[in-house]
Amino acid sequence: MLGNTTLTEFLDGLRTVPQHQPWPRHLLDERAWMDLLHQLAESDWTLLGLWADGGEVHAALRDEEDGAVAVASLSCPERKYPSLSEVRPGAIRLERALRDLWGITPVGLSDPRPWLDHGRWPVSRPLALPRGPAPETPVDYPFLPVEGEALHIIPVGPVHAGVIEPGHFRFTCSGESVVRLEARLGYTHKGVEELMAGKPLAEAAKLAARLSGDSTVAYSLAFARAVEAATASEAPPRAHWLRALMAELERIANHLLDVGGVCNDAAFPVMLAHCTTLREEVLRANAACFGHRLLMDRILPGGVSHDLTREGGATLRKLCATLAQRLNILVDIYDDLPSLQDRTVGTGIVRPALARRFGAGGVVGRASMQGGDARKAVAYPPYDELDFAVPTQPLGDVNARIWQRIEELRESLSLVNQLMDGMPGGPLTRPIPTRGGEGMALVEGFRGEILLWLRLSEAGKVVRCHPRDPSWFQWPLLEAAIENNIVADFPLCNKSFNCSYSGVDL
Amino acid sequence: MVIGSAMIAFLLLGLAAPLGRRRPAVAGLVHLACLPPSLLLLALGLMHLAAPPGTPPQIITLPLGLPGLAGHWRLDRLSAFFLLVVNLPAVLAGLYGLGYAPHLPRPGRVAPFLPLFLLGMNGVLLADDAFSFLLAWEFMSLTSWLLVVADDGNPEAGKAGLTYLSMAAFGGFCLLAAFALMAADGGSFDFALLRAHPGGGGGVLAVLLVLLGTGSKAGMVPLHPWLPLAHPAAPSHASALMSGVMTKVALYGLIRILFDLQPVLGWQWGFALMLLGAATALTGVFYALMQRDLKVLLAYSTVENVGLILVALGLAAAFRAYDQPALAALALVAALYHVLNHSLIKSLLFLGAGAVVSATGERDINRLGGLLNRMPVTGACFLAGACAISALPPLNGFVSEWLVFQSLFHAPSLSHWAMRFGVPVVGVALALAAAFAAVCFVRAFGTVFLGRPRSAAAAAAREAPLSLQLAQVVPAALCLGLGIFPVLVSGGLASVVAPLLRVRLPTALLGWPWLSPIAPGAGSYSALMLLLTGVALAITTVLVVHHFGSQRTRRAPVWDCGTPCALPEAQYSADSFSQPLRRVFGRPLLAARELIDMPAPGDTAPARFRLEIRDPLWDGLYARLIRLVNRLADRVNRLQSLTVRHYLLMMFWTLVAGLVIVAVRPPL
Amino acid sequence: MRLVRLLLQTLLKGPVTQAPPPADADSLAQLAATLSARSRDTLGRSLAIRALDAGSCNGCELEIQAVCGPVYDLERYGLKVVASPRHADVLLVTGPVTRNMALAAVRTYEAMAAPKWVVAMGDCARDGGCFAGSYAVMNGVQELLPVDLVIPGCPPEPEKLLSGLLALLETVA
Amino acid sequence: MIPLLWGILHTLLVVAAAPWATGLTRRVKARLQGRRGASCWQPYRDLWRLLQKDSVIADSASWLFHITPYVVFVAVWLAATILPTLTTDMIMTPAADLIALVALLGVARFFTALAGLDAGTAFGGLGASREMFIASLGEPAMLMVTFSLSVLAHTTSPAHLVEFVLAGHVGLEVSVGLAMGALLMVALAESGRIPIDNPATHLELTMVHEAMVLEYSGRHLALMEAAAMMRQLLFLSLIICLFLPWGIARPGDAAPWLLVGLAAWIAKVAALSVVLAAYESWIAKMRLFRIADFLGGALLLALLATIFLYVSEAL
Repeated sequence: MLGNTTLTEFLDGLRTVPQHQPWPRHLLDERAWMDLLHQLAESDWTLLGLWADGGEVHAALRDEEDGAVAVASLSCPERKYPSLSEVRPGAIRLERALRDLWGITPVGLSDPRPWLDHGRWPVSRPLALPRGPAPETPVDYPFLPVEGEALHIIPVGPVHAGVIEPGHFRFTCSGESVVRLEARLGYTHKGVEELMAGKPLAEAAKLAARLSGDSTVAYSLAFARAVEAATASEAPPRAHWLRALMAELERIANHLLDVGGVCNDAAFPVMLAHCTTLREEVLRANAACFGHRLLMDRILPGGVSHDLTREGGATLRKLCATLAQRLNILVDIYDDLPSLQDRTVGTGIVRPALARRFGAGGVVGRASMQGGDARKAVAYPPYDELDFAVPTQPLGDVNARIWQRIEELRESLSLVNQLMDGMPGGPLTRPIPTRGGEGMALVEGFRGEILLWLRLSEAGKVVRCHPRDPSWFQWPLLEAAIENNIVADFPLCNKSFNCSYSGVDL
Repeated sequence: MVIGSAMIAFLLLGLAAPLGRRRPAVAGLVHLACLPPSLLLLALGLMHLAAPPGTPPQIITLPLGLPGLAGHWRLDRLSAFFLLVVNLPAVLAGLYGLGYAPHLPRPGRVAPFLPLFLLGMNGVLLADDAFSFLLAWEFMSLTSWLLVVADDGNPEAGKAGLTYLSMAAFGGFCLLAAFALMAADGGSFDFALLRAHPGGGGGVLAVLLVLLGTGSKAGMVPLHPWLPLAHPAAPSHASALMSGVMTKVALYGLIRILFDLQPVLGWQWGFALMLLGAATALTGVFYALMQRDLKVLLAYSTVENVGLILVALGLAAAFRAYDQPALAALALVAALYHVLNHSLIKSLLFLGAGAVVSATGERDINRLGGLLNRMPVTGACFLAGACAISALPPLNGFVSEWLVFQSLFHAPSLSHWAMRFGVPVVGVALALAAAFAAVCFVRAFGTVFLGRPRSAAAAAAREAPLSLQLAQVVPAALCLGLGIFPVLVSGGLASVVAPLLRVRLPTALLGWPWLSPIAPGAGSYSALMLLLTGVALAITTVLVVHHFGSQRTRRAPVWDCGTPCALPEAQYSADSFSQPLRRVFGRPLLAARELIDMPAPGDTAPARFRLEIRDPLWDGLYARLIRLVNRLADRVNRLQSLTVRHYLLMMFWTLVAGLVIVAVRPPL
Repeated sequence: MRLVRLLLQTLLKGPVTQAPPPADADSLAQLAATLSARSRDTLGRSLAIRALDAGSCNGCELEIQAVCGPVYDLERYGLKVVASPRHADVLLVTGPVTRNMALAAVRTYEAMAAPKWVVAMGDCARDGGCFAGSYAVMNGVQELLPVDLVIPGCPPEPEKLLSGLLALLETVA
Repeated sequence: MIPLLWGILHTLLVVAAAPWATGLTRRVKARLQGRRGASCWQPYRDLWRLLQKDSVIADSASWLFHITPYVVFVAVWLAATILPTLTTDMIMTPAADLIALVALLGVARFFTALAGLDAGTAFGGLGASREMFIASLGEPAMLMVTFSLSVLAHTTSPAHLVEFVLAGHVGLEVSVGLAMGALLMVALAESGRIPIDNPATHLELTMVHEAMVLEYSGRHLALMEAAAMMRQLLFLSLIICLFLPWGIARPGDAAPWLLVGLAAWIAKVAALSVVLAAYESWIAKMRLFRIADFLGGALLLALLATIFLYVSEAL
């Protein structure tokens, strides 16, 4: 069994679920699951996601050699299953969340602490049937141990000094030197998965668009694609192109803010001011062309809600031209400014091996030599027809992550132009047939690859929907990036990661 | 007469105290009984200082001592000033001991030696011949050693005692040899005769030996390592006397010999003293900054202040050699002012530390915290001491530091290039030391008295008893007084210095509220005016704020970013506080290394932090010396079996023998 | 130096800041109703804002950042976002207030010095928005804190946010 | 009587003008970022607002926390009154010199740092530790600048230094340039500006001064903020006094000269504020431990200035 088996070979012959699209889902028994664990230890298949549905645990995997994607499922009537965390540390937090929400125990998970459940909900195991009783007292969360004399603790958050999302970071330090950093999240847990269950598609799409406000296009797209997969339908071509256009506009707006934000955290506000101004132009163009600054609720299952008018197209072309020109000035300034480079170069290094181990994608992964990009790997339309590169950086420091964003910005600007040039005509939506099924989508958001899996009832309602944010696999790396850095450099590292809280907390 | 009775009182007290060793209350009484003689000597010193200029020194000759050598005792202005320096803290220590000594683990081992220790120190100040001087000096060493080892349950104290004893023996021998050399040239042990033949002096070697002898006692780098071991090991009021006073007695020896008995020295000596002082100040304060033990921290801070005084003395010596007596007088006044200030401040701080230690049983500042709320008087007094030693106006520490900087900044273009480069470099060192001292005491006061308690003992601390409080309030008030009326003090000091340098420093060229020692336009300082203006501004501020602003105040939990965290570790520790400086300066000076073992993300194993600090001086010099001595000791196997008492006896007899040899040797 | 050139250009071209929107009439009415019962303090044209994300999707935060940017330039009105609730007059809450954030939200409010105001920003903060009814949320800020002003929208546009805050400034100043 | 009145006027001027200088710097920085920015008078409104607010004090804080804002404000105010801004003929001239000025700022810093530690929060300690770390290098550099100037002018009194410079005793000298460079570097550090500290930061973990005052509110915060503004003005004034003193009235000058002095001072403060804003827009904040190199460099410059003077005097 071991050796250079491909994922497809490995899963071949196992029972397959009929209505799972577009990738196969295989049903594993306990022994096959154990074989999978052993195989994972040998192979470098990427763990794409891990979630539960009723009494089943699903693990989505991808073989990077041939790009094959598959879901492995294990039925666990005793509400426990062998943990993946040993072979894929990226699974640790997913499994902790799974235990909190579904009450399914990952056997062999070394971390017994809850993750999303802070002990403040009126229920426990909210997604399990039956739900558990409310805890009597909030969880007394033990942080990981640190040994050493006269260390001090800096508890930061969930209410931060800046305008950012809530999360708790606990530094154990000797003066400025960080001995351990641990993040505790879950503060923005809104119970989206539970809210989505039983909702009609339109309402569920609205929730999907609000999983993470900065990735609203990407999540809407992922939701729409998953629904379309589950119902074996397809959006019209123009909708595909408009969706890609919105996705690239979202990427541009967010990357601009991040580049400026990192510089601002190094106390160079001029860059942020210019980046914010540019971003504002993008948002206003969004509002002018599609009617919403952040493009919320513009992508729906079956198509898109707004068309791009001729004037809108002209606006966007002009926007791209000015953006490209003004971005170049800002890039030159960043490149020229030793005081700024001194802050970013060599700070917050993520080693490529570690990024690979956690299966981190997106800006964080690509800045550490990881090449994955769903637009290329999955090549969903219209990206299969577009010409673009997926840049990577070798060094994995803050500087690399800034350059990664700059280069992605340039690619996106070129993509917007290509999309304007090749935009096909035709209808905007196609009705979604009312039928059941299981669908999965992989979509590249500005942070990285979003996975969204859902199961629809025959009545066309959402039974279970699991969105997996790219930050699940990026957050843990932040705890390693702080190594050999001082407390004062953490905001820079954190900003350069810019992981999602809301998307991860669900 | 007065002197004699006071001395005898000390002696009797020392001898009588063991009678009551089984009763702790007696220890308190012995301390109480130390007060009258100390007060007497204090008054004597003050009276002599207040006498009109030109009053001759009082000289007493007692038929004590070696055959053919009477004991000479003499009270001049320098001695009188140091009587003040010694006996003011002695009074405080006595007062403090009254409430403190009975609660010591072994009060019977402290009470007899404190009066004898005072006797020794006063004796050094008044001695007017080498024999009496050395006798008193060794007496002071031995009694202080006994105080160091008073707590025999503590193995650290034993080690500290042994180190101290060897260093004291070394210092004693150096002084002995120095006097022998001086006497060989000057023809007599009598200081009066030495004084009469200036320049006779035994030359370079004698001065070097004096420097080693007194420097080792004062804590001069590199002879300081015993000091931070020994001073903190003694009971706190004895620590106060050792750190605040005994180091000053050692400096008295240096001043007496360099400025009175051996006044003809080249500028090189001043230069060397300056550099040594600068090194001492920097080393002391830097080590103080790294300490966790409150008393060790204070002891290292003593090393720093001794360094500052040495710089001023070096400047004075250099100016004198360049024939600029006015500036020499300024520097010497600065040195003496700081001697007085430091004796008070350090006593205050050690007494405060003692109150903290006895209230909590904790010397590690990383385990204290929040004491200001529970020990308000001790806390306020310690704050005053911390401000004073950090040279903050309007307290006294600033005045002496101001004077030192003035004498440094107004050093004219000294003719030798070494001085031209040396003076600014020493300036940098002093400025750094002053800044570090502030960091050190923010750290010390902040971790001990502010924040939240870091241990149960700190949370349960209670304010010290009344006599302990009184013994802290008095020096705190004096710190303020000596800071606000600097002209009065410097005027008195000018009269102390005048006979030595034959020039009277005008300290208030602009009138009495302004300390203006150099020239009317050259920089002046008036604490009183600053204070009054400050008070006026403060009143204005308070009135404005309260008239125009809201006056409501509400108590609320600390702002914790939304996560209540009651852990005491969620505030800076003392080590963390000084880590930035440790990181910048610690690598070269302490070979400090931080070893961090951070597990990978998701790994639940503990992260580990270890700090490696070594003292390069100890490793490089003393450790080798110890190895050498051990090898020698192996050879002289027989001596190894002796007890400490035998060693002491041997030391004493060697001393006496040496004196006898020198005494009977015919003058060359 | 490109930077020097850019700085000079910026200076010569003048600010990109747009003209201020009028204080929102709805907000003014709403404030008049909520604040009339309380004493109106005169703080001058200056307000410090503490933003509190009580479980928003980050959309509102993006618009707050936009309002702080040069185009809207919150600071020119004497409004600024501050680091500590101790320094703040206004608690600007976004999100439906998740149960996991409830304690932190209350503590933040408690940490502020009086006089203080609470502004609920966005539809979620008003009543939970599309997250209302979940086991994990409190369905809006008013369940937890006294709300003085609601600025609706998902997320509210910068002009809307700005005119709401200006209304607050005019009412309390 | 007249000197006393001028003295009082001068004392009020330094406290009254400080928020304006800060407001001007902020305004220019805003313009350089393409913003309109708040008016130069906004800091007054901010201070007024803070004064009106109640004060919240942490449970664990001691009495030190209450008095620190007053101590800090008065110490900085006192330091600011020592400097001759309008005329060198001041009552406070003989009361304190530059050494005392450094020490008064030291008092303010000492108490600010203690107040940072008082509430027992991690951030307070963080700020206090960093502040004292920066000061431990900045203060010596400042003293060495004083040293070199006193070697030059044989005085440590700022008023007499001004008179010395105004009398034309100083040409364009290398050592003066070095001392000025050192003072500029120290001024940035001591008044908490970029590249040492960012007065506008919203990141707890990078703060220095802000972290120490994170617990303050209401009138206490107003005093701390006003003191910080005054400290910035003080350093601008110090640079003006020592290196650009032209326009300051001298003893014996008629009263109108004082108005000239006032106008000159305001113009120079405005010009320096603009320069400061431009410099801050041009540079990013340093890494924390790079500050040691920066201020070590300042110390070295000041030391070189002194040695140059000694050597050149001997030539």
